[in-house]
This record gives sequence, structure tokens and C-alpha cells, in this order.
Amino acid sequence: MILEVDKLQIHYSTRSGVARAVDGASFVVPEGRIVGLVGESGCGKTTAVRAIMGVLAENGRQAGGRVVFKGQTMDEATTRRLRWRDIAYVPQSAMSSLDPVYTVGSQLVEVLTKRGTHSRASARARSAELFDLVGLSERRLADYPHQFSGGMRQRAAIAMALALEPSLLLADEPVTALDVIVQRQILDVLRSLQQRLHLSMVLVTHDISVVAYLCDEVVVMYAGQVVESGPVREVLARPRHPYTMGLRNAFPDLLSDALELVPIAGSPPDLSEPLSGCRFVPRCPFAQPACSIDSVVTGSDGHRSACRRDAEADTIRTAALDPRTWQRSSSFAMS
Amino acid sequence: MKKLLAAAAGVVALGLAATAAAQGPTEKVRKLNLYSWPQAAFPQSYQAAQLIAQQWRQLGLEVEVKPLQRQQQTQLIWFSRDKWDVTMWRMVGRPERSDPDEFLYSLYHSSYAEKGYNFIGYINPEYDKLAEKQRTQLDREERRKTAFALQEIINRDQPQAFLVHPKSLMAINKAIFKEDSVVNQSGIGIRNIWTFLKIEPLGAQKDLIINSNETINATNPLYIGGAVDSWVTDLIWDRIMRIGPDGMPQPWAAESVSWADDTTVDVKLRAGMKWHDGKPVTVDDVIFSFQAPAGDKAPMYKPFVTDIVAIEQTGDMSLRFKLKSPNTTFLTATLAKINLIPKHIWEPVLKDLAGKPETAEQLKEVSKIGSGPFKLVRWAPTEEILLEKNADHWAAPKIDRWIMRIVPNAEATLGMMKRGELNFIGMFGGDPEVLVKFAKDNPDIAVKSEVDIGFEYVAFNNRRPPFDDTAFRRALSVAIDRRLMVSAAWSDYAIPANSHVSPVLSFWHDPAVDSFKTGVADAKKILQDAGYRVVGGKLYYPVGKQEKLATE
Amino acid sequence: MAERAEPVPARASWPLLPVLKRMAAMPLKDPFAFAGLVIYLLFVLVAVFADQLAPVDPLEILFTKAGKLAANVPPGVEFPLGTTNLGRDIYAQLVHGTRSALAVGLSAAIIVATVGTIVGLVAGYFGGTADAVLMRIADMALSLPFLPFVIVLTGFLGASTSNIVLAVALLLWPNSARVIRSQVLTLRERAYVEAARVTGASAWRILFVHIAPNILPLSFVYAAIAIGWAIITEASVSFLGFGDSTSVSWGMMLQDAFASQALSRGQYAWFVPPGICIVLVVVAGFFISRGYEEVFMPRLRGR
Amino acid sequence: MRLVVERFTHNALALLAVTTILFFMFRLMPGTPLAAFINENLNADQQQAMLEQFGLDKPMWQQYFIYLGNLLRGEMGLSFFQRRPVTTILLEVLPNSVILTLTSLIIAYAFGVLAGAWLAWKRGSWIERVAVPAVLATRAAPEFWIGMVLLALLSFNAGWFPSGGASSPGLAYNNNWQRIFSLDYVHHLALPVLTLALYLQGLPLLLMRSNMLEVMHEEFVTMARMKGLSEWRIVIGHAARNALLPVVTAFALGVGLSMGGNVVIETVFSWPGIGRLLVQAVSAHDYPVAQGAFLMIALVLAVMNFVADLLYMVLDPRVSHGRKG
Repeated sequence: MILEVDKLQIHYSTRSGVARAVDGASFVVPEGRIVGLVGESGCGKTTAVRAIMGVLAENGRQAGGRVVFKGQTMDEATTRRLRWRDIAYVPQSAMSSLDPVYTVGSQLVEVLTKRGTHSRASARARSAELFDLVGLSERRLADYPHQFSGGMRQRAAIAMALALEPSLLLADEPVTALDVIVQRQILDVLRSLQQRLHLSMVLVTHDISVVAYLCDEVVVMYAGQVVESGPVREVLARPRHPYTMGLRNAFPDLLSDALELVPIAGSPPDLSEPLSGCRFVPRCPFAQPACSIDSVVTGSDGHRSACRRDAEADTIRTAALDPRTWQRSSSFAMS
Repeated sequence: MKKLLAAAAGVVALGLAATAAAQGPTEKVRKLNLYSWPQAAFPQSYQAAQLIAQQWRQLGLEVEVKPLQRQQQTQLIWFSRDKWDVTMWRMVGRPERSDPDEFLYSLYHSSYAEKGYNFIGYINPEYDKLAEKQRTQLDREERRKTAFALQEIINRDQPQAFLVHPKSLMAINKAIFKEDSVVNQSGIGIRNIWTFLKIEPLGAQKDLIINSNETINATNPLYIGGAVDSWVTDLIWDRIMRIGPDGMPQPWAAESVSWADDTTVDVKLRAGMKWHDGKPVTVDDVIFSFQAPAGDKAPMYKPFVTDIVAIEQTGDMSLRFKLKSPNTTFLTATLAKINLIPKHIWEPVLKDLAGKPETAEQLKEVSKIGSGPFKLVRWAPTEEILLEKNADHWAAPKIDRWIMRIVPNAEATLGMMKRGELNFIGMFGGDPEVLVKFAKDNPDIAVKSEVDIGFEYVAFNNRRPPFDDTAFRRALSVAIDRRLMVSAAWSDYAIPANSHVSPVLSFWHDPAVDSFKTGVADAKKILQDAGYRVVGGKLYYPVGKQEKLATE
Repeated sequence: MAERAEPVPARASWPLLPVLKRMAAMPLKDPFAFAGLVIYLLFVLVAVFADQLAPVDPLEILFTKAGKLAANVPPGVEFPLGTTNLGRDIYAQLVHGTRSALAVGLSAAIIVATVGTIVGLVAGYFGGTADAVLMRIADMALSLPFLPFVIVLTGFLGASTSNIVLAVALLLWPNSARVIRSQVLTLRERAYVEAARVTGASAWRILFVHIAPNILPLSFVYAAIAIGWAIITEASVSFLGFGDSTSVSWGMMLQDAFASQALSRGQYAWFVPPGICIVLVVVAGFFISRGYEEVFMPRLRGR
Repeated sequence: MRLVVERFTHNALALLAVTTILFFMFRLMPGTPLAAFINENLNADQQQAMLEQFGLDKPMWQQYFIYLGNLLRGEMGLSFFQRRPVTTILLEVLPNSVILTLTSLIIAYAFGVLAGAWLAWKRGSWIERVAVPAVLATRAAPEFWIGMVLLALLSFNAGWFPSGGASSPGLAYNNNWQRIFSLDYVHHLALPVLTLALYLQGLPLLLMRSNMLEVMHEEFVTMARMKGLSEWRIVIGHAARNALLPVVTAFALGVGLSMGGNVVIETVFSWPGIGRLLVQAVSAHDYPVAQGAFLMIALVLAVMNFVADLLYMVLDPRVSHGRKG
């Protein structure tokens, strides 16, 4: 395991109290694999990866749990040491994550010389190499970020992330802002690089089809917790948590023409309120009174689910394929 | 609504008036606008206007003080002479006004009523005749009698109400200059050429540093752009005569000046005078100096030479002026006024100007060569002007340099005086009390005060009712407590006035007019005697009198 | 945490009331804005009860019992701040000066806000020629040097308070017009405006019923700023001697104090209080406008 | 380049409009411009001659074009009182105003930028809570009043600074540069500069602070942190560099704006600058000088607006480097 996230707790202090953005989430990233971290926006997946990078917003703090990278528990000092050299990050919007007043090349050189051991000359050579690696022309090094198209910026961001040859890449919605065709290209770039450089990768996305296309493993998060995880094929073919089922219905399939899209009614809970039991209860067409008392994690062999009715998973799955099921948003509909 | 109320009030007033004035129709004296400078521009005068308005209201008049910016005021008072009632005004003292002619003649002579200084429109043939007569009287005693008569006419008619002759305050640093080496010029004070020539430095500081509130507009012997300009030109360029400390003209660049007859003046020039460039001053130069303004190239000086018919050289160093008509003011108004300029410099300049629309006033590079006791070294119009003593002059000054600093505010003036950045206050724009207290706190500073030739007054528009009536004018003038003016508006730095000839010109001032009695009660009596009535607290015209006005 | 809300919830119903409600509630959320409001209220009270607080006419020439001018009386029981060199009660001037300050400030603010809002609404909503013309006029007004223009205008047209207000308003409306215009540009693309358009509401109706209420807080911000500007400008112009002699204002007092050498006399009671009053009123406006900016202008939120 | 031309035309047109407004404002004011002269020596003919001399007898539109033509040649007519070309008079005082403005602005902006960045860094602390309203208060205080108080305290009471003017009496210099760099000039400059800088620092400070706060929340700053760059590098190299953009533009605009705003300061400190000249000319009704001074200030404003536009283009690659890709 290159990365283990264990019962991670991230709290934000807000005006209306403490929001538990990540509330005891655990997952692992095996070496050389791509793990998809999936969930609706606001479910804590971005917070989780940012916590790994050690760049929580001012009002956020790690309230519990731990992150272990290659056997070392990450604390402030290790984070500072490992950042970018071992764990790098591909942002959602490369536009806003590149400084608009410097050329892309000089920003590459900056990280290569300031964080790496490169001289300016070798940094320049390495930049060209990196651009080549992600399929950009070396000439574009002298351009400013705004002169790039969206896809090119994303490639540049990937080049930036690969600059110091990290072993783990955290990609936060790397293709969300792009149109579908460019999305494919970037995903392909990521896949080929991952294979060539034998990278491990966490891919944060709300788009389950991206996961299907690229990932080996998937971790489904809801309201700061992991509700289901396992190998992609397994989880997508036989989801065992109603949320995963709903999520799958809500997205078009990148590979096949999808059926009708069915959104999950309602919205994620307010994380600053005290919550107990399964947090999906209010939106779950299959919830039972016991669901709101506590939650359990079941399953083995890597495919785990946090649904109390895990035993009935197959029945529920069938019911979940019917769009009408999701229109009944009221709780305890099946009970 | 407002109109309705006013109409209602009118009806009531009319009713009251009708009962009181059973003899016939009568009309209320309309509301008077007393124009003034804004407080910011001239606080004393504004204060006086407020006090006067208070006193006039006691007569049953409606009075409103209306401050006007200078532009609007001149436009109204000077260029729209039939459109106003009453305004605060002032005449400033200048050395050449030491001769009473200017005030005696131009303020009240009917020929000036249309466009000139008689803007109040006072028309009195008797006055005209006497004013013309005094000009021709070469005998001082005779002329004095006429001057007295003129002052008495004005006292009787009160075409305007004189308020005060202000005292001007000046100061020197007596640690730097010998205090008794300054010369007081009557009606002007210690800021005069005599002081600048005679003042003695005590120590190493031989620069006299004087302030001015205003910028110097020009240093041009053929153009005066403002009062301060003349202080400077005075020192650079000599004149045939100068107004002495006693206010009388005395020969300066001349050994003698004498009347050969009523229209002939003989001048004998002082020998050995030199221009600042070293060339000698000749009779030719002098004649040129009086001919130069006669053309159209120095409009400001032209009026002073129009009386001259001819100038002849009568000897090596002597010349003779022939005048059109007898003119007693010739010495003051012409010989003591025209700057002597070097012909070798100015002749080509004026020739060059001939036929062009420009005049000598607009010359970009004016030659600063004169023959006076100081030479111009440097001039930065908004900051300072620096003159150096002309050691070769026959009346060479004792100071090395004369520096005038432009200091627009009184606050800074005192600050600089304290820090030694000034050592002579020649003009103080602030509250006199502050200067006096300043001198008390700084024993090195000596304050000198002098009553001014100029005066502050309330000008009545004699052209229109109610001010066309002498009794009314008299009453309004009597109603003004002059002592209150002195104490409450001028903080005691002024003396009461009732004449256009300042008491400092003691020879010409008629003491008989000084006993002008004031008081609201007396004023009311004058009005009553003239047939005015007060009804319901408002003043009404005598029977039969009606206001006929051009519109305001 | 990165979420930035829209300035006003977009809903199809008439937004005026909720906007007003939020505007009224704002000072309670922001302590500075609250302080600003309190300062304003105090000055308004002083202005209203000026005659009771200072029964002496501020322009009256005062005399001592002995009949002498009551000049330069030091602060004491009878005259809390003393008298001027020409015998006016400084305290009375200070109190009555509040009236002219508020009159100048409020009238300028009302004109600026009204003109700025209408121009901004029209230019932003209709676009095209109207927009181009109005914005060019605004540019022109903005390229006039502010204080010099006011000085020239009052110096030559006459030093009345209304001329000063006029000049200030003439120069300040473009700022608010520009910002409001850009706000209108975004608002007019909103769904609820679109909806109103589809239902056939007239342009003016959309403009004044649906868009204008959302602009109100912005107009208010600029009005609060204009109050300060107008008061400072009036003070500066009066200080330079182009003020209205017939009314008492703080600027006038400062001019009088400066010209009458209160500085070298050390008459601090004459020139310090009016300055402090100006600072307080103006800063109150800044506080309030800042408060509204933070609540209603999303770009500035969280600063 | 197209943008440059566009901005230039834009500013030039605005200036032309100002000129026109000004011209007609002066001409349409009540009263003859000659009201400024009351002189017993002027009879009707001489007054007429004077009108002709100043070209005031011609029809208004003709005067307007003559005026514009002259302006293009740098001529602004003659002063009513000084009888010297207005241009000369203006150029005499312009350096003083420029120096006063620039010195105060540079000091104000240097301080404001640093303090603003510092306050942004200190956000949430009590220092910030006190400093922000204090800075707002300095912006609310009339400059002339601050000047008066400083004069009373530092000059009249303490005697540390001269009470006005730009130089001590009677000092001679070979040229203007020598004068300007003399200790005496600096001594005279100190108090007005202090007053102005105190007033001017508020804008860059608040601007810098809020820009910094905004930029610190930008994703690229977080990214820089993820990259493990040093805090110093992040704050100075990235955050401040970006936050500075609008401040630099504000500086250029500030030069234009405070040239006009300095009118009161120049009066309080008797500083021989263009603002005081304007005030004097207006109160003396010297139209040509008032008009010239006003135009000069408007010109500086227009030029600086243009410079601000240019600076923005140069400094922000988003504007200077067009979109490719």
C-alpha cells in the first residue's frame, strides 16, 4: 500500500458551528493503481485529498485519524518534505492554479529549481522534456497560462505535477472543466503516464463514468464518509450501497450510450448538524428505521459497503434500476 | 403659499399705513440689500456690514447683507450702476494719493459718474466746480481752503457713509535692524523707499526680507499689475520726484523742480546719475521717459502724461515741461510717478512694437535696467524677488539685498518672522491683535502702526430712491456707530472716518467734519423731520414720494 | 468555503421587500456599520435639536456686558468652546454647522444615487446607443479634475451651497453609474429576469420592479460615500474662501480659524472640533458603505 | 497596439471635451471678464482696446477655435495681470507641484503597499481590527485640516519645520535641479509631503490589503503551497506580485488625481504650485491663468489615465499577451 487513509476526520469551523467535512473516512491506495474517489460535490472528497497535501483552508483542521504514506505517518514535517517530491497534485482548474503573471515555463522552472535539485539550465531542459511527455510543444513554455486552451492547461498542470517524479499523484477532478472529447484525451494521457511511470494515483471525481474509464479501484464517499469501496468492475457491476446505485444512474456512461439519467432527489445533509446512523437515510428509497441508528461496514475482499441492508443488495439493486424508485424521496419508503 | 402670506401681510400693513397716513398715499421703503465681500475675503468689512445692518434695522428698515464674490460684486456695482442700493466699499492708500486730488476729484466729480470712480452717481455742480478749481490752485493755502470746502459739502450731503481709516500694521525685527532707522511715511507706514534706503543692519544679516501677501505680477517700468508691483518698481527705477515721508512731493532725481508759471515746470537734473549698466543718465533719457507712455504702448501710464504739451531741453542737465492747463497735481501725479527709463534700451524695443497689437505691457523680456538704488537680480513670481543694492547710487541703501517673499497667509507670515525667514512685515493680512501679541511674546519684534490714507465706507447709490434723498442718506450714516465699527469690526486698529481726506494728511484734512455725531435716535429724528414715518415697525416714505426703479 | 453566493437570492417574486429587510438588518451584523449608523444618528439628532443645544445664533455678533465685542473669549461656562475673533460663539457654529454638513451631504448623496442609479440601470439594461452615450458622458465627467472644477464653478458662478452640491453631484454620479451598470449587465441575464421577459413584462417594468430593487444596496453604498465626499469638498471649497458666507459650515469655521490665525493663537478649540466632526461624519459613511459592500457585493465578501 | 490607440483616442477625446466645457464655462459666466480690472485709467476706448487685445471682441465660436489652435501650439494666452504668457507662468510652478505630488505618492504607496500586505497577513488579529478603521479615518480627514494641525504642532509650536513656501529667502542656485535637490528644498517639502502622504496612504493600503486577501485565496497560491515553495516566495513572488497590479494602476491614476487635489495643501503650506496658482487666479479672476492651470491639471489627469491604461497592459500579461491556443 502506498497510501493508507485511516479514520480521517477533517473539521471546518464555520459560523454555524463545526462542519465535519470528512468524518472517519478510511481507504487505501495500492501501489501502481488508480483509485477513484467519487461522490457528489460537498461529500468531502476534495477535502480529503487536500488534507493529504496539507493545504486545508484556514478554518479547517485534521481532528482525527491518520494518513500513512509508504509506511510513514504524515505529520506537518513529513508533509512538507514529501510534498510534490513524492506526492503531487493535479488541480481541477489549471487556469486558476497557474499564476497568471508568469509564463508556464517559468513556473515549471520555479518548482524544479526551488523544490527539486535542478539548476536553471537543467530545469529548462527538464521542462521541455515534461512538455513533450504530456504532448505539448516545447515552444509553448514561453506562453502565459491564459494563452493556453483548457486541455493544454490541464496537460501543463500534469507536467507540473510530474516535474519531480512523484510516486503518488492526487488528481482532483482533472477533467471536469473540459468538454467530453478533451476529457478523453486527458484521461488517456493520465493513463499512459501512469503506466509508463508506474505511478499510483488518486482520482477525485463526481463523475462515475470517469472512474469506470480510468480507475482500478473506487472509493465512494457520501457526507464525509466512505460508503462503498472495491475494485471498479466489481463495484460498478454490482454496487451494494444504494448511494452508489443512485450515483450510477445519475451519470451517462462514457463508453456506452446511457439509459435515461436519474438524479437522486434531495441534497446531502448539513455536516454541521450532529448526525447518526447512515447519512444517506433521508434520500434513500430503501432506508429503514434502523438505518438511522447506526451504520455498519460489511464485506470482504476489498469490496466493502456501509449499508445495513447489504444482505439484500441484489434485490435493492434491481429496484434501483427503475427510475420511479428514485422519485420517492421520502424516507422509509420501502419499510 | 408664501406669496399668499406676503400678500396678506401687505394688506394688513397697508391698512395700518392708511390709518397712520391719512394725508395721502405713502409707500413702504423697500428691503435694502447691503452688498459686501464674503467673510473669507475681508472679515472686517463683512463684520461691519452685519453691524450696520443691525443698526439700520432699528430705523424700521429691512436690510439683508449679501456677500458677493469679487467678480459678481464688480459686475453689479461697477458695471450695472443703476441696479443696486448700497454696498461696502474701500479706497486703498497709495503714496501718490498723499495728494488729495485723486479722492477729491474722481470720487465725486460728475464726469466720473458714468464710468469712473464716482460709481455712486453723486452729481453736484457746486462740487464739480470746486473740485476742478483746486487742481489749478498752485498756492497751497488757497487750495487747502477749497479742499476744506469740498470736504464740508460731502459732510453735508453724505453721498456715502465713511466708516474708518484703518491702521496698517507693520513690523521689523529690531535685533537685526536699528529700530529708529526706519522712516514712517504718513498715511503709508514704514514700508516705503525711505525706510529701505535708511534702515541700518546691526549685525551680519544685511538682507532685508519682507513679505507680500500677493504675487508680484510684473516688474515693468511701463506697467503696474498690482499694488505690490509698485513697491518694487519704486526701488529699481528713479523718478524726478518722490513723495516724501511728509506726503509732499520732493525732488529726487532732480536738484530742483519749480513752477516757472501756471503751466510751466522747470527741472534741473541731479548730476552724475548712472544706469545700472553704467551708462550716464541724460536729459535725453528723461525726455524719452515721458514721451514713451504718450503713445499707445503703455496704456496704464498714458493718462499721467496727457497734460504735457511739450518737453524741452533747457540746458546740459535741465529741462522744461509745458502743460495744457494749470495742474497742481502734476508734481505728484506725473513727476513722482513716471519711471525714468534708459532710452538706449527702450527706444529699439518700442520701435519694434510699433504697428503690432501688443503693448509694452506684454513684453516677455522686460529690461530691468533702471537708475534706482536697487538692482533686480532674480525674480521667481510665486516665490520671491531679490534686489541688490546699487552701491553707485547717490542715495545708496545700507542693506545689501532687499528680498520680498510671497507669503499668502498671515499664519505663515508670523511663523517665518519667528524663524527669521522674514525680518520685515510690510503687509499684514491677519488679525492685528495677533501681530501685537506676537510682538509681545517675541521682544525682538517691533510693531509700527499708521493710519491709512485710504478708507472703508458704505456706498449709497445716489441715483435711486431712497438714496437720492440727502436726508435719508444722512440718517443712515448717522445711524452707524463709528466707534463700534472701530472696536467691533476693526479690533481698535482704525480711526473713525468722515472725510475722503485722511487725518494723516493733516494739512489737507478739514477737522471741522470730525465732529460728526452718530446715534440711532438722531437718525430717527432726521427721518421724522424729513417726513418719513414708522408704521408697524416699518419705515415709510414721506407723502407723495414713490420708488421708480430699473429692475434689480 | 469557496462558495460565493449571488448578491440577492434570485427569485421571481418582487425582491424589494427582502432586499430592504436585509439592508435594515445589515448594521446589526457589522459592528463598524453599526458604529457608523450611531454616529449618523447622533449628528442627525444634533442637527434637529441644534436650536435647543445651542440657543445662540451662530452668526450673531456677541457683546460683553460692558458693551465690548466678545472676541476671543476662552472656552468656559458661557461659551463652551469660546468665541471667534469677531465675537461669534464657536460652539453654536459647531452645532449649527451640523445642519449644513448634513444638508450638503444628504442632498449630494440623493442626487448622486438617483442619477447614478437611473443612468446605470438604463445604460446597463438597454445597452446600445443609450449605453454608449451615457458612458461617454460619464468618462468625460470623470476626466474633469474634481476639486479644481468645483473651485472654478463656485469661484465664478457664486459661492452658494447649492452650487457646491451641484458641482459635487455633477462629478460623482459616474462612479456609481458605472458600477451599477455592470451589476445590471449580470442581473439582466438572470433566470428570473428572463422569466419576466418571457411572460411579457415591459422593459421598464422589468427594470424597476425586478432589477432596481437588487441594485438598491449598491446605490446606498455610493450614497454613503457621496455624503463624505460632498462634506469634505464643501469644507475644502469653503476653506479656500469660495464658501457661502451666509451659512455656517465646518469648512467655513476652519477657513475662518485659519485666516484669523487660530493656529498661532493656539486656539485649538476653534479648529480641532470642526475637523473631528468632519472626520466622524465622513468615516461613518465609509463604515456604512463598507458594511453594505461586504454583505451585498459578493466579490468583496470575506475580506 | 490597437488597444493602445483606442485608449489614447479615448483619453484625448475626453480631454477635448474638458477643454470645450471649460472654455464655454468661462465665457458664459455672467459679467465681462474685464470686471477684474477696475481702473480709473481705463476709458471706454481703452476698455475696447483691452477686449481686442485679449481677443474677447470676436464671436464666441471664433474665439473657441482660436483658443483650440493656440492650445495645440502650447499657447494659452496672456495673464490679465502679469501680462506674461500663461504657459510660462504654468511651467514655472509645475515642477513644484509634480515634485510634491510624486514624492508624497511614492512615500504613501511604498508605505501603503507594505502595510497593506502586512495587514492582510495579520488578518483577524487585533492589529487589523484597529488599523482598518484608523486608516479609513485618515481618508476621511480633510487634508487641509491635517495640514493645519501639523503646522500648528510641528511648525508653530515645535519650530521643526518652516511654516510655508518652497525655499528659504535669498538662496541662489545654478539651476532648478540643484534647487530641488538642496537640503533647504527638502526641508520645506517635508511637512506638505507628510500631510499628503498621510492622506494618500489609505488607498494603496486598503487596496493592497484586500487584493492580498483575495489573491491569498486564489488556487495558484494554494498550489504554490502544495508545491512546497517557501512562504516568503509564495507571499512575495506570487501573492504580492498579483495583488500589486491594481495598486500600480492606482498609483498612475493617483498622480493625476492628486495634482488636482493638492490645491488645498498648496494653499495651507503656501507651496508655489499649480493648485495655489489656480486658487489665486480664480479669486483674482485672472481667467487665462485659471483656465490654463485647470487645463494643465486636466492634461496631467488625462495623461496619467492613459499611462495607467498602458501600465495595466504592460504589467498584466492577460492584457498584453493576446489569447493564443
